[in-house]
Amino acid sequence: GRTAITAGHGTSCPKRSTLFATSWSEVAELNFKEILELIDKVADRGIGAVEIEQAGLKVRIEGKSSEPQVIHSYAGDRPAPPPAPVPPAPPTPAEKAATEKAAEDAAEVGLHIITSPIVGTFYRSANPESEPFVNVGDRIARGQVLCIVEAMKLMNEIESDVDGVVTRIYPQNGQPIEYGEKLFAVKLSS
Amino acid sequence: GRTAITAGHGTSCPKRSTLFATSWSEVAELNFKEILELIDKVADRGIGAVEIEQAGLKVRIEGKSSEPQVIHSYAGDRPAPPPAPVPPAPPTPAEKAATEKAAEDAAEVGLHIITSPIVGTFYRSANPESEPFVNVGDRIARGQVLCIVEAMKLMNEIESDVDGVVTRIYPQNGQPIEYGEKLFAVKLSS
Amino acid sequence: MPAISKVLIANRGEIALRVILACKEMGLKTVAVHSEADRDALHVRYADDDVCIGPAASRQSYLNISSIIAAAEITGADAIHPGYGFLAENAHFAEIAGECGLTFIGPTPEAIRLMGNKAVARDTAQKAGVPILPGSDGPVRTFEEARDIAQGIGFPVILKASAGGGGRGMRICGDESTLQSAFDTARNEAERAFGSADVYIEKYLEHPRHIEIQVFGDTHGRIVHLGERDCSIQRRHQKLIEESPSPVLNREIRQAMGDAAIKLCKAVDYVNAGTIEFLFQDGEFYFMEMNTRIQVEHPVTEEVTGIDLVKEQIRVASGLALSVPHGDFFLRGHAMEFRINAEDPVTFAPNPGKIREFHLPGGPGVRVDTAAYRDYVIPPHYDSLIAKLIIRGKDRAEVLARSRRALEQFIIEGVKTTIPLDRAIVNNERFILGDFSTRFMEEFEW
Amino acid sequence: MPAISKVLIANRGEIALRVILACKEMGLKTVAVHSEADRDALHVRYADDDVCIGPAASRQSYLNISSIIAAAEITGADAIHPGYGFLAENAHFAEIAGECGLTFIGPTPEAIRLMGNKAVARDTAQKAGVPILPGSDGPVRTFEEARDIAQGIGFPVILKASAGGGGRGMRICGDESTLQSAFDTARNEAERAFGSADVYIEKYLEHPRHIEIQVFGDTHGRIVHLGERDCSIQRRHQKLIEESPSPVLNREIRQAMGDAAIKLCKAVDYVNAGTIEFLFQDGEFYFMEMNTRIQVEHPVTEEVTGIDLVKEQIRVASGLALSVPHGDFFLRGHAMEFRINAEDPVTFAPNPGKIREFHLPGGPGVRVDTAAYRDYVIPPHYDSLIAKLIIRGKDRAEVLARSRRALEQFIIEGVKTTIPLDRAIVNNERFILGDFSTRFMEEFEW
Repeated sequence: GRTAITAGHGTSCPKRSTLFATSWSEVAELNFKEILELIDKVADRGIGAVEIEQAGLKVRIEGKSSEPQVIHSYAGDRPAPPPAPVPPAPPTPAEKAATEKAAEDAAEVGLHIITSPIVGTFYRSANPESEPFVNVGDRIARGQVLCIVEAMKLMNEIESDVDGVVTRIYPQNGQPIEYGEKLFAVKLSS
Repeated sequence: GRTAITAGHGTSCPKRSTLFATSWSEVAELNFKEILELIDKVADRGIGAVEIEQAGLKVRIEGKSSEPQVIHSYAGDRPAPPPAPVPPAPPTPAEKAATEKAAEDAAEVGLHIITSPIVGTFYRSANPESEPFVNVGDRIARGQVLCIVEAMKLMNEIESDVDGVVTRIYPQNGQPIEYGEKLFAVKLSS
Repeated sequence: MPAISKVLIANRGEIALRVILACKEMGLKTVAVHSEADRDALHVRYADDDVCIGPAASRQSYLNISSIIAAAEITGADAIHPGYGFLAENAHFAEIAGECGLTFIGPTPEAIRLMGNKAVARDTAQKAGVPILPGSDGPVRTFEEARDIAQGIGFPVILKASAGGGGRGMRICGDESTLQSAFDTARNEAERAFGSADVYIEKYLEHPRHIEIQVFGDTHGRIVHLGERDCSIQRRHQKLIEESPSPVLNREIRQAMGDAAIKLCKAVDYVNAGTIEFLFQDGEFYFMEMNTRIQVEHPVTEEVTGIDLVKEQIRVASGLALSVPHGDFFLRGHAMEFRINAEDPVTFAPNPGKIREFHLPGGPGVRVDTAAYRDYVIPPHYDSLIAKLIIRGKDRAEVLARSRRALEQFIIEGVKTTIPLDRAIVNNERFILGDFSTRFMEEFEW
Repeated sequence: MPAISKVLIANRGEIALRVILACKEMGLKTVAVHSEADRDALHVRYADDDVCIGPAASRQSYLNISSIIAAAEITGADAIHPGYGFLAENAHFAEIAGECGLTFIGPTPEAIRLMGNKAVARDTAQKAGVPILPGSDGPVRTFEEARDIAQGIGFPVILKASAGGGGRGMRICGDESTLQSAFDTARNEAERAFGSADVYIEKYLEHPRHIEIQVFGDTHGRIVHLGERDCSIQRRHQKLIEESPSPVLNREIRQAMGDAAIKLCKAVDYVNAGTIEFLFQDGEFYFMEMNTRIQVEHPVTEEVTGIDLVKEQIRVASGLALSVPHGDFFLRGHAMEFRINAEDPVTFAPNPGKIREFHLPGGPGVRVDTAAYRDYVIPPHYDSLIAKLIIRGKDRAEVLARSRRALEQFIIEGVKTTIPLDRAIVNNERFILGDFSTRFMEEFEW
């Protein structure tokens, strides 16, 4: 059997800054927990400042002043910081793989990331003999099948939700992937 | 039997930071615990500053190199809400009694503190009928007996290790005292 | 049955970690599955493999059967432990797992299905000669039918959803007029909550105790019971404190309840861990329902029997015989479990958020099952259980004294928890005397 | 004996907290004493009263008898628990406590004194018919005397300080020339360490196990033993891992050792908790020494007997009879203790400092005794024990498997600890087989 699943917008990873801005507009009233979360976010992302004004409420959070302020400086010219010493098995895995993500994130600025909507095995072609659905550099259109994710013997076709050019294919053919895992980077047609 | 013991220098009390004195619990929207949490957050995350404005309330917390500085202002004389619940027995007792110590410390600047070199019961006089060894305002000399600390039926005379004037007597007569507990404040002769 | 070498745990929180630890002790590999909200969860950290199976909402992650089965496929897991809650009593899930060649660590889909329907379970119990509360034989369709039955067994009576649980669709009726107004409400609630409007009617006990029997069957036809747990301290059918042995059971009644539980299990060829819930009042016990899974409160039984129930589940699922010794069964000492929920202890409103201080009690007789840690952020999407404090001692008096000091030692800050409530309960005179029913919390003041 | 209502704990660290928790369970008030370096210690936090008794140096605080007695006086304590170490085996302290009307929770000053001198203890044992290692009857004054004895019993032999312990003043001599050079060194060391140059000589066993019997006497003349602890995993006479039962004792030898231990206790009218240490090799056991206090490793016995030894100490000190059931004694399951020291696991150099991460293991069969917590600063003035991990299971295999996963779960950061060493040991083949002697650590490579 075949199931067509349209990839959702890459909102799966809460740590990704590209999509961070949109979620704020959904916030109706900022509560205390959300302010704490904002502070974490400002600290985690090395943001310069965040300012939010609502009726009767104004919140301003300024990032660390002692370090050079980082305001979405994804230019990639800053060398990656040396990896922090990794404790044997810390119970708080918050900073897990933070540094390696940073370099990747920088390269993804302005790109649309298509993530996997399901768990399974990634296949670039319909069967071992056939050509890949897409290659890097290919122009793709919304609704076009990009790959197959096999789960429970079902071959699930993953379709593009945008028009653009494929700039990167993340998984290897035959690789297991989890929910939300990056599949394709797409430079959107302008 | 009688034992003469010379009091040691009063270095027993760990230094406390001053001036947490103003009550944050008067703030209306944010409660006291939440502001404490914000301060922790600013300090923990090395944030530059957090500013929150609500009707009649403005909170600004600036992170600093060593410790967070708290600047607050609020409009009007609001009645104080009930104090925030105190956790029953936190395992980290660092902040124990910080505020009450602060005022005391301030008053002791430039004074010599005589502390108890032993554990026992504090007596101001040799026996219930006799006059106290010293009173506030008395000039005392090095080696002069200031009080008795009874321990294991022994009356231990505590002598002064300085010349000066007694400005304060900390324990009440008959009060149990521990090692290092403050006995007398002495203004040194110059 | 195939040997098990790699277990996927289709759950989260303390039970997921509990199962992982059991697997580690047995030398088995583990796969954690998690939602996007649980990336920092401890069960993810301690498993050999981990797979993100969906967004925070349970329906799209921990209840997403195809995601979970796919996660087993891509990680090479050969068995699934469902924990409790989520898919643990979903016969369809157990069935699909089996069809996909995965060993389901639990009962057969048939047993889950049989016991999952309360009316069928009740019927099965009755046929097996297990005492049940007098009431309707299966669903009642009309008020008139309900009224006739109620008059036959005498008021008060209770209406319950046939497919339900957790209090929804339940109505207590003290007289005929209450029954009249409650009948349609209960049916509507049942319809909305469980997709079936069927309700049945039973005699209502006014001060029963909730006493359940832990049962265990293996694939070689052996079924044993491991004594009881008294779970009468509940709030709105949510258990708060459980203990074993029950302060009110004597050897004869325990034996009778154990025998009844085993009879029921034999009637459905039950395999793996299960729990038969009874109501107990005035020396009589009545079958309530069967839970076809490991229970939250299973540690209580572990502490008084010395048997690791989760490891036993895995043993049995891999086809081994029960390791429970043959011969006379007895409980050693006493054990009590306190569920520590991130909730306001007065309103029971969930209180998710960041744990700022997390200091565990220790010393003799103290066990803590938790997947929380300091700086852990409790996500708002799931249930509020963050730790279980299990106290063991030579008798109930020692357990009470030890519970008091352990609850005093247990410090959680940053979120509200039920610890203050537990502290109050262990100092309550009626609790200390063991003189309470399931209505204890309704009357409890502190 | 007077009833006890308020107990001063003349100790610090985990054992002080352990005693406080026991007192809380018994409804007794507690007084913590502490040095200036221990203001933030947990035993201070959990006690009802606390008294600073001196500066950081032990000699001026935890060994300062008059300060401690005065602290009891000003707080109204009526009993003193000495813990282990510090003043626990100081007969003078026990005596003064008694003279000041305080109940000393431990043996009589006479028993402490008798057993504190090794030569006297050995002599007492010999007279009681307890097997001892062949050697000198009391101190040997000259090399010639030592040589004659050594030739009589055969090399290798060992020289030991009569008043000593902990390895100081000890010398192993494989032949006469080694004995000649070691004799004066041992005497000098003994003199410096214990104030007495007296040494005695004994047959030296090359691959003995250290097996000790827990004993308990009450004031009504009853003395029992509670089985053994195998403490063979030591480094420089510091125990690292202890377990019960010993993997090498059978029922008969256990019985014989227990009987011998009881005989010795009866010879000195022993009251309260004590430990008789034996060396065990080739099926024979030899009395080594008696410790007249609760041991660091007492939880191992608690886990296999279900008896709270500290509460039992307090019961017995207040004149009550032992609560240990009469009749056939047996150990249930298996238990193992890992001492977690803040030390470099390779060099064993102490590593005091701030604990930056402190995550405890949990789940079935896991007990942690500790007074440490995250952000606690371990002071450099005292011994480096910061936690004891005690694992219980139905048999040694389960305990080993559980130990592995619990040691993996146990995270301490900020200071180096012996946890990595423990992890290596529980995966060592000889340790797994139970095939080891006190020389295990000398040969251990990782």
